[in-house]
Amino acid sequence: MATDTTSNETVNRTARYLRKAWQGISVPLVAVLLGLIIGALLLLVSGAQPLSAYGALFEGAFGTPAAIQRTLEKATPLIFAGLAVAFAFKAGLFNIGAQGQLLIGAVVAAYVGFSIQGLPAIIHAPLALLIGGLAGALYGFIPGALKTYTGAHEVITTIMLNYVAINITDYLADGPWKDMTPGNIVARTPKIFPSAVLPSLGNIPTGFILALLAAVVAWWILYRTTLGYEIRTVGLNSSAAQYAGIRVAKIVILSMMISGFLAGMGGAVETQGINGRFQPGFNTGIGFDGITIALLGKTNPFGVIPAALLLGAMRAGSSKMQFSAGVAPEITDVITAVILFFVAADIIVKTLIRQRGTDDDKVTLSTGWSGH
Amino acid sequence: GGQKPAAEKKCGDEGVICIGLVTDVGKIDDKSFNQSSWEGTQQAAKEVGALEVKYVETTDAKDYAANIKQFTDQGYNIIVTIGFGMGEATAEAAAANPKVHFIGVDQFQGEAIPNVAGLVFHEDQAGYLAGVLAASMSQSGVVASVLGTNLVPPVVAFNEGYLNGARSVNPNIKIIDTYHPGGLDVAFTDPEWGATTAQQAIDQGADVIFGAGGNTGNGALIQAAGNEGVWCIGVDTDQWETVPEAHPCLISSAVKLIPPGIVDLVKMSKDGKFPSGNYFGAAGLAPFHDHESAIPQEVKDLLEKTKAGLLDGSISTGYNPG
Amino acid sequence: MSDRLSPIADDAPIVLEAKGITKQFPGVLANDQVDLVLHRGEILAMLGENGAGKSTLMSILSGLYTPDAGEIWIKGEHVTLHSPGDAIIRGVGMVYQHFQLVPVMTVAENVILGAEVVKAGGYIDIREANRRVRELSKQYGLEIDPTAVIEDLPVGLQQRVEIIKALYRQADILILDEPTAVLTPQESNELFQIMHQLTAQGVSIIFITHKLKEVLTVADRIVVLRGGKAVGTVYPAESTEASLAELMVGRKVILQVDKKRAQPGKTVLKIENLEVLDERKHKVVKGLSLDVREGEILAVAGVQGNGQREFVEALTGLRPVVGGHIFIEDEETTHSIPRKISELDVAHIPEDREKHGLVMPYSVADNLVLNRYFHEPFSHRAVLNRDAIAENGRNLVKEFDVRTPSIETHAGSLSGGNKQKVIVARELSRPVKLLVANQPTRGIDVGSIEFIHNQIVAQRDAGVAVLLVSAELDEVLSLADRVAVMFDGHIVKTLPIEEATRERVGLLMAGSEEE
Amino acid sequence: MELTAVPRKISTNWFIKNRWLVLIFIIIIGSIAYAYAVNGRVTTAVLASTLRQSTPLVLGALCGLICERSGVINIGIEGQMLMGAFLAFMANVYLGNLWVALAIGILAGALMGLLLAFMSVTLKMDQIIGGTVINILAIGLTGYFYISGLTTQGKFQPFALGPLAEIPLIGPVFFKNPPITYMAIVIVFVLHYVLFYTRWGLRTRAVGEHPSAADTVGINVYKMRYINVTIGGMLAGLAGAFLTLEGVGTFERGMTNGRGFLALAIMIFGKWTPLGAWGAAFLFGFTYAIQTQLQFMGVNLPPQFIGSLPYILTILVLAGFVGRSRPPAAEGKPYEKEGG
Ligand SMILES: Nc1ncnc2c1ncn2[C@@H]1O[C@H](COP(=O)(O)OP(=O)(O)OP(=O)(O)O)[C@@H](O)[C@H]1O
Ligand SMILES: Nc1ncnc2c1ncn2[C@@H]1O[C@H](COP(=O)(O)OP(=O)(O)OP(=O)(O)O)[C@@H](O)[C@H]1O
Ligand SMILES: [Mg+2]
Ligand SMILES: [Mg+2]
Repeated sequence: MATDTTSNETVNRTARYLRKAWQGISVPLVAVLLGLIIGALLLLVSGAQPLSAYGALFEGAFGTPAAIQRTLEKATPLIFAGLAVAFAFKAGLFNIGAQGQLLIGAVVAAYVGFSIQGLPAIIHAPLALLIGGLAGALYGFIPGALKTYTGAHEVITTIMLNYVAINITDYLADGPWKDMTPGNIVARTPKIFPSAVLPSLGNIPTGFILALLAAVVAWWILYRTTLGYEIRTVGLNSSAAQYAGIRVAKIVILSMMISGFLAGMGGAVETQGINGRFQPGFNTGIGFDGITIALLGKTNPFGVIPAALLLGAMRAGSSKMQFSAGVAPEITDVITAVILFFVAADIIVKTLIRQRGTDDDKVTLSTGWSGH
Repeated sequence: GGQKPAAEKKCGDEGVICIGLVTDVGKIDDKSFNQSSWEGTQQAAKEVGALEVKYVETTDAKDYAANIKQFTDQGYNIIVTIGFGMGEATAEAAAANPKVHFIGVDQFQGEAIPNVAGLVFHEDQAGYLAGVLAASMSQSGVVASVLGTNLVPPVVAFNEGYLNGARSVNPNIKIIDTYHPGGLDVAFTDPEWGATTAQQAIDQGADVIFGAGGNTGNGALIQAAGNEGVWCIGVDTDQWETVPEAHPCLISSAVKLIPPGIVDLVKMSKDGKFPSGNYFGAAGLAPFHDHESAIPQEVKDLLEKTKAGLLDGSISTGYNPG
Repeated sequence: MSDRLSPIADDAPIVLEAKGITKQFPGVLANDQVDLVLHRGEILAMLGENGAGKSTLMSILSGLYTPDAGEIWIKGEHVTLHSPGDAIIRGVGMVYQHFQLVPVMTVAENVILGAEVVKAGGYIDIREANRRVRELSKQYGLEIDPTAVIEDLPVGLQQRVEIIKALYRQADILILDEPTAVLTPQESNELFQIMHQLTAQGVSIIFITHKLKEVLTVADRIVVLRGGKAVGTVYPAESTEASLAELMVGRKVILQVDKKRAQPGKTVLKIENLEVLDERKHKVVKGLSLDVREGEILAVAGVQGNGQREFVEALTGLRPVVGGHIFIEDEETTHSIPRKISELDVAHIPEDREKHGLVMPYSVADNLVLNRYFHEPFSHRAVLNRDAIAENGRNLVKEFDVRTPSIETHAGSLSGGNKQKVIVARELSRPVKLLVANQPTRGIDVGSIEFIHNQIVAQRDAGVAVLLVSAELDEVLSLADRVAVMFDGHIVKTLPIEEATRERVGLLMAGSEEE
Repeated sequence: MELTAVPRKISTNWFIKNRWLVLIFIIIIGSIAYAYAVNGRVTTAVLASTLRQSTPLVLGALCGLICERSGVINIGIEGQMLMGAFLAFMANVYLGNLWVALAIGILAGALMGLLLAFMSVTLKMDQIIGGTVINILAIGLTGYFYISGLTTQGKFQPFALGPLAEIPLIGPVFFKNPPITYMAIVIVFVLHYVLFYTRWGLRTRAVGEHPSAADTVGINVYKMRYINVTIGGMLAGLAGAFLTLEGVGTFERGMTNGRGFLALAIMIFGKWTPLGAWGAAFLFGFTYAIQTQLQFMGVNLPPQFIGSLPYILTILVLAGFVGRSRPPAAEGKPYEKEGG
């Protein structure tokens, strides 16, 4: 059958690859465009100048090396949180608790950072990261174990544990781990030692590189290891997983722990790379953004990265937008919602750009709710 | 927000005054300290003839430094930063921009930095006066306070002052005080909690409610207004202006006068007399407004006496930070 | 059973007529210019391979699908059916291949759903509904408890509910899509009696099945579909199983399994006094004992619902055992987890292929390693080897003749027969000592059945111990070397195949005592 | 052949099956009676607070419940509540009539419900994403368009229901409330009745459990989902209106503060039944009220400890007593009318 010459086949394959790549990015691109257009309409309605607003937004996000750095800094925890939520989705778990796991990771990394003195940076920083991640994993273990052993639904328990995490960290920052520097009345931990700080490589935060790495590792685990095969099997059909000899309980707990680990790492990176300490109120909302990002990225670890960059850029640029164009930052939320809408409702976009697509990449989290 | 430049001059030029304001996490129109700081800043700008006056709202606490930088990059020479949370970012920005004057609202200065003035207030004193007023007005012998989170020192100061002030009038008074149990991010934006907590206190006999916690406290004030025979006391600014729904019960507010403090400091900056370290703004009670006649003269006298005592140090609020 | 050897019903008036029905699905022409006529009081059987387009045609007649072309005439009237509701008011009732019952609701609730009789404020008088269901069930001899919850009922009774549903709506054209696929012979016979009773009362029935015997006994007329086209109308009197099979598949099919005498070796599986509970904690396997030796097929025959499902699940580690012992070779596996049992070279073709057997969104290739992904060469040190998995997929697809566009195709989009082949391929392509096959050919066309049966026999001949669980008496009798009859949670009798006559096994299955 | 399945005797088995719930219920009633005997005023205050705090939660939970019963997951309750709260407030500001404002709040919720229905039924979008879109959109829109400094004429005030309000404990708690609280209680029972005793309820549950079964008996699945999800949105809008028109009287950005998500948890906790949700919301409101009361009593714990109480208690109750609950089988899955 294959009578084509080899070179012909290569061309064909390249063409097919390019077409596939275009199919992959065309919908998100058009969705972003539509998001910006609808945002512009709202801006016009409210009497603002869309072009100058977007100009400032873009400048604030990418205009200078420092701006780019801020975008990357914003994107970093979002990647971690997005990965955490996406990873759990793959196991059929809806982890609304990334926020709590992230907080715990952040405060514990701070503790490791300020309480241990004299370690070389090469050990101290990774140690704090690791322990922060593990703390998140431990916090993720709770809903996982509750689900397997008592049947308590993870959506409830993770929501509850978010509140508890806020309280725990607030208490620690205002109590036993409070910064006792004379004159300080603020609830916060002491500054971490320089050896625990994650530096920036030029304008690129180390944390961002770690986040990219985490995405690769998460993807690799999910799609290239037997563990990932088990996780996805449990997520898609837990009866078949059981039939195949997979220990569903173990996988559920482990998935929640890996998810928690990723979120905890996100918190630790925040502490060590940006804040330099834990302070209540400094890590707000990231876990919930993680849900948005996981969904924008179609629960694919690699999809999470552009999604987080998009959100990070809007967050980074919005103060410039307010400064230069007087536009309130909330408009970026509206734009985000519209983009998410069009990414998910890809029928609309595909009709717009006359693309005949397969249903393969349609986001469905059918097991994300009722679970097992 | 802000005003357009009038002339060809621009910020950073010799003799040009540009004032920037960075809010704490929250909005410029929070009916609370962000808002009154902005009002004070605008007023100060007018008085010193500033070329530009602008604000940037902080949406993420990690952006404090970046938001300040927006202004220093543009050559702004006076920057108002709001809230104790920004203290650190302000100090760092001050070190990097020694020529810029920073006014840190609510930022207690442990060590003086030459170009930073912490505009701080004796919230405990304002709270003390509110406590005296509350205890004096209470018929039931039960008063309450509905507060933002205890993580925020000024809130604690207000409350401690309030407790001791009330006890100074009636040692046996029953005081119900409650802090919002959620985290920092919701503690000041949960009026529903404020309202229901106030009602729970009222149902147990409280007849004066001190609402101190941004919108959370405002919820308590509005709730109190719906109950016959219950008074309420606002906080930070004169809430007669900001929460009209509370008029039926609002006898006063424990205020810290942020706007005049900012105006003073801006003027001093212009005159080359910018102070460093802590600059205490005035704190006390707002007018009684329509309830003037409802307050007995002896209560008014007592308040005057207490105020004097607090000023000369003969009365201590009992609040001890740290 | 049928004494109508001539097409008498052909003279009866036509109640339903389809002309040139065409239905295109993405990539498949499911129905291609199909014509169909149904007479009053007639039982019309439809035959065809898996994927021939039978269900599609019936779904069109019942208003679920809209045809791309063609006309439907019901009782002399040209109709356009926009929804099942349109068909229902014209007297067309359909019992779908996959039952359309709400599992958590009661029989009565399911029956009245969509045709509720309500009082003021939309209030449903459920007592009244129960009474009407009882009435109907008495009238047609379809005994059922209206207050039972569907998910607690055996499939045979669920099907009864479907029929009552149609009768409740006063259907006089009844379409039954593979009604006997999940029924035991006894249940099937009861169904046929009911069908005759209904046709006697003027109801017309279209009846789809893969079981050629049934067609010959109950149908008045037979229509065969192949590749979406109606390829012929024949009468039972002039047909044989072989001729029907050939018409269906387009080639000769060997219906009788051709096998040599068994050469049993040592005992592989030994079960002693096994006790297992069902979901509702009732003991449904009550002291079951049996053993299977290498090189033989032991068939467990029994009416469904006598504990077979729970028994197999316990045997394969999917369900806890509360009493007794299971030994596989010398190893006790009574409380072992599925992985351990599977690693003892026990293959398992599960009863519920959608639930246990396949991960629908996975590719065919991934499904083909579902219980071996952790082995070399499919993975090395916990890292998957995609190439090995793909190659395994290509080989098995070819070897087992799985009809799929590619190995990357989602298993969920395969037809039922091909899904089953994927499972069979997976289970038989590895070293096997014991093969546990539960209802391995349910709902599958004769061509595929032939293939799977041959595979099972080939395994036996290679020395594998085979435990076949089937409600299909024909399958049991043609495959088994020994027949163990299960009733009420235990094995009442084990017979060598020579002594296992259809009548004797049938009686034992029905619970009658011997001796 | 066995013809009769083992029937489920719901009435008699119910108490045994739910023995833990029953036990908890008895303990709670007993404790309340005892507490009332010891300190009537505090008990009344705490229970009144319980009811108040449970009202937006139960309304939100009912929103989620009616959506999910028809097969559509709604995690956009938070956003729907926020929009309801915002528009009700704006209406109150500009129109000055609480009842009109209430209607507009409900209408706002209905529109948000319609949006979710459009996304999940017509566009067949993943429902979790649809809900998330609504949440972000609501935060963005209300945040962007809120103008501060607006004031209203006030909020709904409690009124007593005649002699009922005179009953000790129960009277002041249940029969001396503002209108939306009464409405919430009525809605709980109406919804329970509708869901389990009427044609509409039967069809709704069928659509949520097995849409193709419903379709094959002529029930329009899409229409049922559209209507139910829209009604759900109205309930969320009502919950939002409660916040601005009854609970507080004013609007604040993000003032729902996660109540929509709590509502979701409460819906699951209540096992997708209105009465169950009410009980769960009540339990939740109670822990909130108790947490405040502990502070009132000057219990010397950091507020953060007391603040965690409701959540830890919920987890414990859920893990220890309530256990597994089974959601409507078809929820989350867009219904595709194959070949249609
Ligand atoms: N909803 C659908 N979407 C796409 N293709 C479909 C759909 N339903 C059926 N088909 C296609 O139409 C063909 C006919 O399917 P149909 O279900 O009518 O077969 P069948 O004769 O009932 O088979 P079986 O004996 O297995 O029940 C199949 O090969 C399938 O590819
Ligand atoms: N959503 C769908 N998209 C594409 N094809 C479909 C879809 N649903 C069903 N099909 C096709 O319809 C055909 C028949 O489906 P059905 O579920 O009736 O299986 P079946 O062949 O009848 O098997 P069984 O009777 O064992 O269930 C299959 O060939 C399948 O490929
Ligand atoms: Mg079929
Ligand atoms: Mg079939």
